[in-house]
Amino acid sequence: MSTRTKRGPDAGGEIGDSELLDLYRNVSRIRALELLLNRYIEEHGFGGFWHPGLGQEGIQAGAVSALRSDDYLFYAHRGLGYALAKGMSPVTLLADLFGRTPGSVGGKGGGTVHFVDPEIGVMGQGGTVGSSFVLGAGVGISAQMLGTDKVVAIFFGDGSSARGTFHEAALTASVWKLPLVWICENNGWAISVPIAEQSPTENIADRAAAYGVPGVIVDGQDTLAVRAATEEAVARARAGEGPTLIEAKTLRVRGHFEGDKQAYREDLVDGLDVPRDPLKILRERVPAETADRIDEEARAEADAALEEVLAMPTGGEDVVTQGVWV
Amino acid sequence: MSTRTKRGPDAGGEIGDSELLDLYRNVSRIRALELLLNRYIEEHGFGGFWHPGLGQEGIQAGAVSALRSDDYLFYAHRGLGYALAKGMSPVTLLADLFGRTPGSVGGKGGGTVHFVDPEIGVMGQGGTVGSSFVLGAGVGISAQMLGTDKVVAIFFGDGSSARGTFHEAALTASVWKLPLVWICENNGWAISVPIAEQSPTENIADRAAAYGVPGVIVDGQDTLAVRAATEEAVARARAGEGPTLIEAKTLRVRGHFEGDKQAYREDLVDGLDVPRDPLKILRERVPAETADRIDEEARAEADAALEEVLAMPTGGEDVVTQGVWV
Amino acid sequence: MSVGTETETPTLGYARAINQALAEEMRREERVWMLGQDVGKMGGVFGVTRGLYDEFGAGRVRDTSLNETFIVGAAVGAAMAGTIPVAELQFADFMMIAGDEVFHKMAKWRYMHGGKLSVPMVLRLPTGVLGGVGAEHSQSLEALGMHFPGLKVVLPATPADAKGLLKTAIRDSNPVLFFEHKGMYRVKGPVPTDPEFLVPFGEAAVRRGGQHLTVVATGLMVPRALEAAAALAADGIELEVIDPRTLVPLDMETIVASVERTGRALVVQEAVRTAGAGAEIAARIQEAAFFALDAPVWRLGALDTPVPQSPVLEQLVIPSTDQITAAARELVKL
Amino acid sequence: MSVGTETETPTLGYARAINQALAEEMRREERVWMLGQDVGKMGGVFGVTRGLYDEFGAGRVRDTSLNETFIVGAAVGAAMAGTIPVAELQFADFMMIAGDEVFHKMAKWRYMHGGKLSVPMVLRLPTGVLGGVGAEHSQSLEALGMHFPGLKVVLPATPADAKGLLKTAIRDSNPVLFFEHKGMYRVKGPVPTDPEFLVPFGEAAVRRGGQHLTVVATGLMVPRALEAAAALAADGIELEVIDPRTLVPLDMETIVASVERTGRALVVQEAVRTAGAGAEIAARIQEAAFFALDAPVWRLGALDTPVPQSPVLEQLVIPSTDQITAAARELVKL
Ligand SMILES: Cc1ncc(C[n+]2csc(CCOP(=O)(O)OP(=O)(O)O)c2C)c(N)n1
Ligand SMILES: Cc1ncc(C[n+]2csc(CCOP(=O)(O)OP(=O)(O)O)c2C)c(N)n1
Ligand SMILES: [Mg+2]
Ligand SMILES: [Mg+2]
Repeated sequence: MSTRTKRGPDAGGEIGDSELLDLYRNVSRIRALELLLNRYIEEHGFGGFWHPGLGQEGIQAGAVSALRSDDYLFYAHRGLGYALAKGMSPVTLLADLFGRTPGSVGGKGGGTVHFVDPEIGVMGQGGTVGSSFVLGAGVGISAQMLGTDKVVAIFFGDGSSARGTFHEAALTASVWKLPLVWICENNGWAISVPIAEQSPTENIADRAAAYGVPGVIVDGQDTLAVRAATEEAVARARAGEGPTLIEAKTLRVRGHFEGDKQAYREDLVDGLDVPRDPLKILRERVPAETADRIDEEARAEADAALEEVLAMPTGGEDVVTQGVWV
Repeated sequence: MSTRTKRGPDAGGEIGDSELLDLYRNVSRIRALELLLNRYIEEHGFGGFWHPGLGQEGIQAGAVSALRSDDYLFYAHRGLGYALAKGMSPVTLLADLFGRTPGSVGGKGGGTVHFVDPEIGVMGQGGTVGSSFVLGAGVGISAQMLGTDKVVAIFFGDGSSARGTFHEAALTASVWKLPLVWICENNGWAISVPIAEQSPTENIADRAAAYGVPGVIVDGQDTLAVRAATEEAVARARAGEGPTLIEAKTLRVRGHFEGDKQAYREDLVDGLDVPRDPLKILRERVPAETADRIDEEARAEADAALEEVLAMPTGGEDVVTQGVWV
Repeated sequence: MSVGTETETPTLGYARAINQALAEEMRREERVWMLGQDVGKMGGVFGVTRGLYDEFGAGRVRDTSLNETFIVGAAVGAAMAGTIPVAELQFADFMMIAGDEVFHKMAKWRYMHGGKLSVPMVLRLPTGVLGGVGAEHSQSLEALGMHFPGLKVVLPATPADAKGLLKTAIRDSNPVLFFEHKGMYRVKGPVPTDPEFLVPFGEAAVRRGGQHLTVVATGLMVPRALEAAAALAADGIELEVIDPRTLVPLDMETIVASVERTGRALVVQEAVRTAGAGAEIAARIQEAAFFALDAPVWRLGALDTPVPQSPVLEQLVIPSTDQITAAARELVKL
Repeated sequence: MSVGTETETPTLGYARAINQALAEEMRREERVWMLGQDVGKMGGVFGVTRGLYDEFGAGRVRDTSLNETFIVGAAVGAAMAGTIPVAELQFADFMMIAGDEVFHKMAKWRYMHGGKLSVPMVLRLPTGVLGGVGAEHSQSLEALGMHFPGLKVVLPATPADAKGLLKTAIRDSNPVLFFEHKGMYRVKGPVPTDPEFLVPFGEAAVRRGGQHLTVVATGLMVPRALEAAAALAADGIELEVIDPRTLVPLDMETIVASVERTGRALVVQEAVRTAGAGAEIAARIQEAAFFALDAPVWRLGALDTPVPQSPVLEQLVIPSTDQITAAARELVKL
């Protein structure tokens, strides 16, 4: 199995017009939430951690767009984009981020924000990054045993790829041909540690060969390329041919968490500027007026969601002990 | 970094006559202990686990012969050969195996037998296989920080290579260029699980590329070939160029532990016959009379050691609480 | 048991009882399956799962690689997605290798996700001293299960309980740590054959009645406490021996009611004494029954050392029948 | 503290006190070094190690990858081979990811090898609730350190203790778990500048004298217990507040002597109440001082739930000052 590289806007596969608009809409919706949260936290501060995903929206929306609505998703900690693209509402997601009772986890999940929606395969998140490798493999086993053809998408960062859980899961997932798609958002950093200090190889996908699975490198700023690579991997997984390791090259625009001073960083990005902005790149495929309208709707949706959420209650003693045991 | 294969008796590097005899002597001494323990356990049973290394003596003696006496050793659980070759006495090793107080660990180490001799770099063993990957890396850090040029040899089995600790240690050891030599004894089995069910790739060494280190495959029945491959890896580590992954192909002659019925196994080896016996292969390089004499001395040494050890005391309440804290 | 005819409660070994529970539950419910190192063709390093691979096949009895985080983590994931895995670690100690999976994911995933997911699985954990297997293969780590809310913790001390509690565990919708004592695998006892034989969680068993001292013991300490009780009965000292069977949930009612009668309590565990389950039980006894107590609650447990490898030294570390006898004799006189 | 002149005990934050201890010990002894995620250039996710990378360089202040088994395991290995590592996990909870390394290798390697090797290292563990960081970033897991013999367990509750205990830990030849409360990083207090200022292990601090009730509290519960004591003093109820500071070794003498005077004890911990350190302390108090006790030993600890993420819910789970006050008020009347 060798590592292939897909780059550039033309690497994207076929996509219908309405699917393209859906995709653009999701990138735009994620972006709107990112910018909104950035503004909110600047003005009000925040209890807990917010790991901004600004600039990585194209990976999240692009990859998820290749999944079926009943496929499973293990998202990473960088933003709300994964789950939004999978179909969760911004109101629920923000409610979870702000620890409100009407959120999907009722104020109980987190560290980094957790959310869940088993109906559409959103299976939650651990506070320890990289724990999804083994959990996701297990979901894949159930999917197989129950005779479904569901696929499990597992997002993670370059830093998280160093976890031993990746190795332990990947060896067996490959031998058992589990229906997994690993999507690494390589943004070049694990908090303050640059990729060159974390990885002896240039690419995370270079590790695929060790596990006998295809390794695919894709331009993470190019939403359609990510989508195309994921489609191929999903098809492979669904056909019972086992996992694929996709590495989407991107960069971390903001700090690790909002508030991170990034004194350790020399290649600081200026403010909210997104180099090779995935939204702009995808926009080229969409009529300008349509894109403007979608952007406007996305902003309105985000603003309304936040307003709704900030009025929601945080629970009290009645909820705090619920849900420990069945 | 690509994986290279070295096979056959001529793959061995240069070796002087007296070194050759030393090497033969160690293979023979390990073999004598193996056969002695086999006989003893058949006749008397055994409390605890004995994992016979019959047939793997050439890897253990060959690789260790490439180390300096002050280099570090993390041995695996399969036999006493590693530590014997490093310079520990058979009396001490058997005393540890039988849990006697005069052994190096005084009856306290084990599960699989532990032994230790910091003077000659024998750093002990954990009961959880594969734990030596991270510990050994740490020893390598100290060796570097203290300005020595000592190297750390870490033995492990094909099964143990699946531990997440390998992945976690290997990534950083490679980036930090730690002075490590990983020696995988691939005997085709992790207890009852054959290599094909454990590993998606044919060779364990195929994983080296993922860590940006050389991967070397060597015939584990050919003691000189193992020695030569290890010499090269040790030189590399000592020169500050980082770790090497050596995979020595061998086979498990006996059960996982002595007493294992091996009902799961189709390629059963008959009794104590060693296919492609490393002792016989190495013997071809040694004058027959010399070899006979060495074998005889080895048997005598083993017999005497066991007799001495069986007369040794197991400790009591005086020793049991000692050594928990300094 | 009459030879040749199947009675209601034939005599069976503790390991075979576990095997029977697994077989029965896998027959009853297709979604139940197993994974672990060597659980398949080999039937487990202790032979506990023998025959199951042949009956249920490689799809439902899965041999894994040497990857404890995978074994537990995959079980958690599978449980969330509709099947009921029974995972085995070869030694309970190896929980510490998969600590994030056991104590965080398995225990907390449900709570962290607002109760929207559940994790119906069992983790089988061969526990305790076996004779010569050393510090990382001999520990009794059940106390950890009590300190991480979300788990249930089971510790059978007889073959019947091994079977009945395991069947209950498999049918429970919560994640269960099932500590089976590997030193007791060959202990024999009557085991009901009724496929609906279930031992409920949270109901202690009074193994012997007595009025002078309540002894709370778990696992291997149950037979030792019963031996001590037999020895002391000769001197007219009557111990009441209570086996909680499950530590989460813990049947304090039975224990407290007993202590209120006897006025004295001794808690015995194989685990390291410091910060073990016995500390919790002792603390709760005196909280609930302080004014009924005539003497402090005493505890016996392993010395504050790792378990040494030598089978001789090992027995010096954990409580012996003689030590239980001596402690009980002293405590009733206080 | 007079501005501009360096006094013997200037006021310093808890995090800065830790930083000072690290800097002083690294200056004193070349073999001391650090490793952990982001401890280098960034100075740690909580800023605790700021400046050390600049002073000591990349060789002695090492940023690792996201690999907890490596961080702890490599520290153990390095310690066996002649250096003195101070490893940091970003959250104490992550010990469970490196459970084999912490609770087996770090704790037992010496014993398992007959005392022939030693493991002089410190594992720094930001512990406790911080406000909104959830179930796997907020736990108080010190009880585990007590249950695995071979470790020492430290839990400073003041900036001075944070500094003095860390310096002692680094000089100790045993492996030490150093639980620093991340919710207290900004708490300020007097901190001696004498580079030989060391706080010994195994000596509890009596934070406040009193004759009606002994309160044993650790970490964040120390200031809460002191607040409760202040509130109750107004009503003439005088609490004696004892902070053990180290759980291994544990200064039971001071605690028992106090209980023998007051006749009553309340143990308060932030950790989950069940099977926590408080259970051990309560069990020992009644073992040692039963006949001096006028009432049962009570415990306060976190509810039997994971720590919920919401900062509001989180505070409902761990003991509050009001709960301590109420429990103490009730207990003195029993
Ligand atoms: C097991 C574990 N170790 C450390 C952390 C703290 N942590 C959270 S995110 C992170 C860096 C992750 O880097 P990467 O995977 O590249 O994702 P990115 O933040 O760059 O999106 C770290 C170290 C954690 N949550 N879990
Ligand atoms: C972490 C851990 N898991 C499981 C075991 C039980 N165990 C001991 S040896 C072994 C198989 C090891 O296989 P391999 O590494 O190939 O070595 P071999 O026995 O073939 O020499 C297993 C599963 C253990 N000791 N430690
Ligand atoms: Mg990253
Ligand atoms: Mg093997």
